[in-house]
Amino acid sequence: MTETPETATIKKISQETPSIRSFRLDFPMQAKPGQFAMLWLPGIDEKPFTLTAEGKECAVTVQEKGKFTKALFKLKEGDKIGIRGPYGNGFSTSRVKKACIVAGGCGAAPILLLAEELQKQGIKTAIINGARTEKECLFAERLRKTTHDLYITTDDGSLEEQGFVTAPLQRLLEKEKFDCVFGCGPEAMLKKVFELCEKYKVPCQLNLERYMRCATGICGSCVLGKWLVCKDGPVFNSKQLRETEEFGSKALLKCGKDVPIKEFAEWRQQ
Amino acid sequence: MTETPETATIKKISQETPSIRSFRLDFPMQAKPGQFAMLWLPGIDEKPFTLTAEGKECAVTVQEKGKFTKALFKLKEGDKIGIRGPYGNGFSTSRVKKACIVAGGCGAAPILLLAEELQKQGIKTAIINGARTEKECLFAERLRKTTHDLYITTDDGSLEEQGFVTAPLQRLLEKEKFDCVFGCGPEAMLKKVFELCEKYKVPCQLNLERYMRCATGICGSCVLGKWLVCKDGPVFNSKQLRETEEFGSKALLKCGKDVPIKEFAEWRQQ
Amino acid sequence: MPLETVFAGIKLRNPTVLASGILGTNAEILIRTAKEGGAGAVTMKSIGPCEKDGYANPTILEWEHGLINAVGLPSPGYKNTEEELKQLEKSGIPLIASVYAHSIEEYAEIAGFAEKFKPAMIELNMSCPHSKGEGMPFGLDEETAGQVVKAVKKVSGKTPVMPKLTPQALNIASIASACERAGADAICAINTLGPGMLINPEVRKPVLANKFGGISGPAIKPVALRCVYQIYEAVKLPILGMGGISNGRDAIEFIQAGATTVGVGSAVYYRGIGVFKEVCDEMVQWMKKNNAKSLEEIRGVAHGH
Amino acid sequence: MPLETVFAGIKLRNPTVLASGILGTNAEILIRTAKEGGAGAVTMKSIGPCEKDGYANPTILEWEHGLINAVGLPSPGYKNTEEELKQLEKSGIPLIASVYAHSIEEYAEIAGFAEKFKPAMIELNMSCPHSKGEGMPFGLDEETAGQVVKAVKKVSGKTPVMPKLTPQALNIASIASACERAGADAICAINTLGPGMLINPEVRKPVLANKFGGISGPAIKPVALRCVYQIYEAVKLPILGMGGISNGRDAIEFIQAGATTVGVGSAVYYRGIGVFKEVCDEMVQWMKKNNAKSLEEIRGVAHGH
Ligand SMILES: Cc1cc2nc3c(=O)[nH]c(=O)nc-3n(C[C@H](O)[C@H](O)[C@H](O)COP(=O)(O)OP(=O)(O)OC[C@H]3O[C@@H](n4cnc5c(N)ncnc54)[C@H](O)[C@@H]3O)c2cc1C
Ligand SMILES: Cc1cc2nc3c(=O)[nH]c(=O)nc-3n(C[C@H](O)[C@H](O)[C@H](O)COP(=O)(O)OP(=O)(O)OC[C@H]3O[C@@H](n4cnc5c(N)ncnc54)[C@H](O)[C@@H]3O)c2cc1C
Ligand SMILES: Cc1cc2nc3c(=O)[nH]c(=O)nc-3n(C[C@H](O)[C@H](O)[C@H](O)COP(=O)(O)O)c2cc1C
Ligand SMILES: Cc1cc2nc3c(=O)[nH]c(=O)nc-3n(C[C@H](O)[C@H](O)[C@H](O)COP(=O)(O)O)c2cc1C
Ligand code: FES
Ligand code: FES
Repeated sequence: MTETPETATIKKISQETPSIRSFRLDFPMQAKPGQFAMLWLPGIDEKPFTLTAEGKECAVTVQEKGKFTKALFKLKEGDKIGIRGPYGNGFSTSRVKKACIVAGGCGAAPILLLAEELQKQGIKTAIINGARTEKECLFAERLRKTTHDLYITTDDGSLEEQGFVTAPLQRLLEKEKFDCVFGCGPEAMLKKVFELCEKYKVPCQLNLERYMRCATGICGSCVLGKWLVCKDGPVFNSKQLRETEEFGSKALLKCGKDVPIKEFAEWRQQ
Repeated sequence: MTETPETATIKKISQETPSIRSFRLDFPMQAKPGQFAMLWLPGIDEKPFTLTAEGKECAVTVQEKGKFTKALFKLKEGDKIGIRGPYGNGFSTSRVKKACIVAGGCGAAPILLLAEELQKQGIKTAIINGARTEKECLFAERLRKTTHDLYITTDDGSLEEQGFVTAPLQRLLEKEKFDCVFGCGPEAMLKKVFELCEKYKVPCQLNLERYMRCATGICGSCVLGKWLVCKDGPVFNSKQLRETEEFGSKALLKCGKDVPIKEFAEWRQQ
Repeated sequence: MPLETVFAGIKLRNPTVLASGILGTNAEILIRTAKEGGAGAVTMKSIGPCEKDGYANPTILEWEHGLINAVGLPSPGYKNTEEELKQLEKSGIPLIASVYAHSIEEYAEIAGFAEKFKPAMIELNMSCPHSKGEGMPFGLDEETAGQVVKAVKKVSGKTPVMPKLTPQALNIASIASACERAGADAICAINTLGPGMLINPEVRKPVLANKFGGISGPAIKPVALRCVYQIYEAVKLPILGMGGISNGRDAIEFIQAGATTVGVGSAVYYRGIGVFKEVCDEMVQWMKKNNAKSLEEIRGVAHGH
Repeated sequence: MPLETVFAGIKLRNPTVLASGILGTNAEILIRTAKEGGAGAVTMKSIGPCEKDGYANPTILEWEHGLINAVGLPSPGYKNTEEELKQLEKSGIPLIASVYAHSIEEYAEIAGFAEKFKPAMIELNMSCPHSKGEGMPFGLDEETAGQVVKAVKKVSGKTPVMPKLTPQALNIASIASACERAGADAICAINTLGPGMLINPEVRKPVLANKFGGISGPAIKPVALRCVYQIYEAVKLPILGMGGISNGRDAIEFIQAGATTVGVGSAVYYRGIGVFKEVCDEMVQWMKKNNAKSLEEIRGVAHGH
């Protein structure tokens, strides 16, 4: 066992939206939907990214934001990158017969693998995918292939329904009975999804993010209350979330300072 | 893999001759005849001893000589001892149909396992066992069970033929054709056995000794010319011995000084 | 029962202690490490004078024979740890507050702050090998180490003080003696060894962002064991021994070398948060099999002839 | 061809060097290590001033992540090595004669003796961590290290002189600089790390007869790599890097850190005497796969940005 980055070659870069690209890597990784890998750019940083393809080759889907992702976006097909993983627990689909997925923004990354997995298992799935605007709507075409029940919301109404993902979710919960609601996206959104699920007594599994260092459950950088997001998560179920005051409310900055989730989100936008 | 001594319990001590005892240990070790183990007496020393039983339990047969063996002889059944092994190559019996074993003194230790192995494989074997005097003759009874062809020599004639093992060996080589002569005992004796075998063009395999530290072929303490006795040996074949001037002539002391084999033998008697 | 241990006056259910810098970033995870994981005591991530991010990633890696880390002592700054310290005080779990600083005065300042929350103990990290100007320099020299302990003892009230030493010190036993003379109540040994470095040859570059990092885990066990053995012969203080402890048998070895309590850090990587309970179970099994009635009976037995 | 290396003026078939204290007890085994094993150069077991037995056994053990040894620098005494040195001179195999001593004068005396047999190089072992008063004390301090080199350079004629340094030095790069200023022709790093100790808990005693021993093999690789990296930035001299090299990829890492040649010691335990040939094959394969045309091209590339 070693837990140091290995080198992988970028085989294909696809522009998914104006700010999001997928990077397909010549690197085998067996993973469940919701698991992630650590990508390393020597001299720059190492960061966690959800796997959006797995098997003989793997892929990640990344939104351009800060130092690391800007550097990543400069790379071309054929360039090399460091990678280690997979990490985390991923979504559990066992005993699920009918599912709903709610995804928002770039947090939608794990949605594709998850939707494909549910389709493969023949699980009936409704998908709600939210974005700021039509152009930033991730994976819409590919998701359509996995379900007949796709709902898209945009903040500005430029595509389909205007508003947040929570509106179609509430309508669905009102009339249908799901075995599980799977969620990924900004924590503020997930908090609302959780509250809806609690109200309608539907179990959920939500994919969360925290600042990470080791990714292997040792440094404690990624704590969410008593949980380690890298190891106990990044996917948490309703039971775990119920006992976790910090969900949707607090997070540690890189220095270890405990701040309100809003301050954390702002720090991430810097 | 670790190469540190483990603890074993002494299950049975048998007085083989006035100066030689066998120690049966509650310790599993799979070994070939001629392989050895390192025995550790904490605070005293660690020394190599040929295995004289192997399998679910193992045994060594030891002559009381210096500091280490004196301390060993003070132990009782039930006492504990450190052990690691097996080490070395052991005798090879492949393609041997008819064999002769020549053993002398306490160097005769490996003879028992070897004789039993040859018998098990149905290989016709003549055994020549030499000792200083009747009382010091090792394993005579047990050897008799493995062969019809047992020759015993004693320096003082107190048992069977008076003289050295080389006399019956020469008579046998004169009239019979062996596939291999196996030898163990003092190096001066083995040198004579080797010369006889060369004269009669019979391949031989001889069990040699040198001062040892690591027993794993790294420290070089046990060199015999270009060979490592602990790893390439302790059993060497005619081809190897032919290229090795040091056989029967030179050996390293503990400090690494290269001395005539006679001086080495005297140092060992100290 | 056979594992109950008194360490510098503190009663512990068992002698396993979560090492500093592992998990200990908030109160909840520390409480979980004790309750669910089974640790007899837990140590917070060392807290420093001010807010500090530490190094860029990668900061912590496993390299087959141990971990290497250059986290760079990130810290929320001691004043931002008040909530956590309060919550831990309330929990009643034996907490070791770990402190690092840039000067003798700062050590006293932070230790004085921590003391208000009545931790079971204050640990003085004078041994971090990868952070410039902090920690380690204080642990390399007898005089300085003694001064730090003396300054902290003035403000620590009844809370026992435990300097944490580095194996880079040429004579770790003399440093321990100096700390004892200065009034230390226990000694912790060892912090990570090195520094070391990893290179990824395909990338042709060092792997850690900081290039150099401290080594922990199985690779350092023999050095840690030697340090504990030497310190035991030099001081009368109880020792928290750590460095590469992965299982009960390792822990027994440290106790035979003279440790009273045993720290577990990297093994959380290898075996998960439940490693403390597992180590304890293995210790009890070992004791049964080897007729050791108590830890007292085997403490320090590897010494003498 | 791609592995041919010039090291301090000596032409080597390949950069692998048998480390001192491994196998090198007589001329025949050293010649075999070069011819059959494939080593580019071989080092004798360090020779000292007089006949000395070293410690009782156990002296060398494997403990899962490396070796530990306290052989205690046994030596036939340098005068008794004349036959071996002559035979090696005749063989034409690049030989590094390794020397340890108790004083600066003794280093010069023994080096002067060795020089008569025209070894490829003289190595000054100032770094053995387990033998009292010999070796290591000379390698902990810039001034002493420089004095040893200076004294030896006076008697070594054209034979290049290479001090072998210890990772226990708090600043190995400054020691290397001091040796460079004193006239050294190359630097060897590192000797064993520690010391460390093993305890057998069932026996309740230390395992090595000497209790403490130097650690080598996989466990020390990150420390060795860091030392080579730091020395490379401090001196212009070529470096013989060693410490935990077990395969071709490890060797490439040392070369990227700045080593010109790579020592192999403990790996003889793990892979046998043929390890040199295997390491060379693996290096060549690595170079093919990673488009490295020569060792020159990758030497030191891990430095800079
Ligand atoms: C489990 C997990 C999965 C993820 N999957 C994806 C994915 O699939 N696609 C994707 O685009 N992003 C993903 N992220 C986020 C990603 O790891 C980076 O944090 C993000 O890309 C920002 O990097 P950057 O370029 O802004 O780097 P920086 O310039 O370093 O980041 C900008 C700011 O955000 C802070 N920051 C960096 N990482 C985090 C973090 N994880 N949490 C909080 N703050 C942070 C930085 O310190 C800085 O202040 C995931 C994060 C986690 C924890
Ligand atoms: C491969 C091998 C197998 C062996 N098998 C047996 C066996 O089955 N039964 C048995 O009784 N003995 C055997 N020996 C010899 C044994 O290892 C001890 O050397 C012997 O018992 C002497 O130990 P001691 O009590 O005299 O100890 P010491 O007091 O240490 O020895 C007395 C003197 O002999 C020297 N000496 C010790 N060991 C050796 C050695 N191996 N070679 C040269 N000089 C040495 C000592 O340094 C000392 O000067 C074997 C040796 C080897 C190498
Ligand atoms: C990721 C990591 C972070 C650490 N941070 C600290 C720290 O903040 N303060 C400290 O005193 N020791 C720190 N250490 C050292 C450990 O507390 C411990 O002394 C060392 O790892 C040896 O124990 P181990 O082998 O069980 O890990 C850290 C170790 C690791 C691996
Ligand atoms: C059994 C043993 C004996 C050694 N003896 C010596 C010695 O006599 N002189 C010396 O300079 N180094 C000696 N060393 C150190 C090695 O030469 C080398 O520096 C060290 O083992 C690190 O390399 P490795 O990890 O490849 O073994 C010895 C090492 C071992 C394992
Ligand atoms: S990132 Fe280190 S514990 Fe999660
Ligand atoms: S005893 Fe060490 S090489 Fe044989």
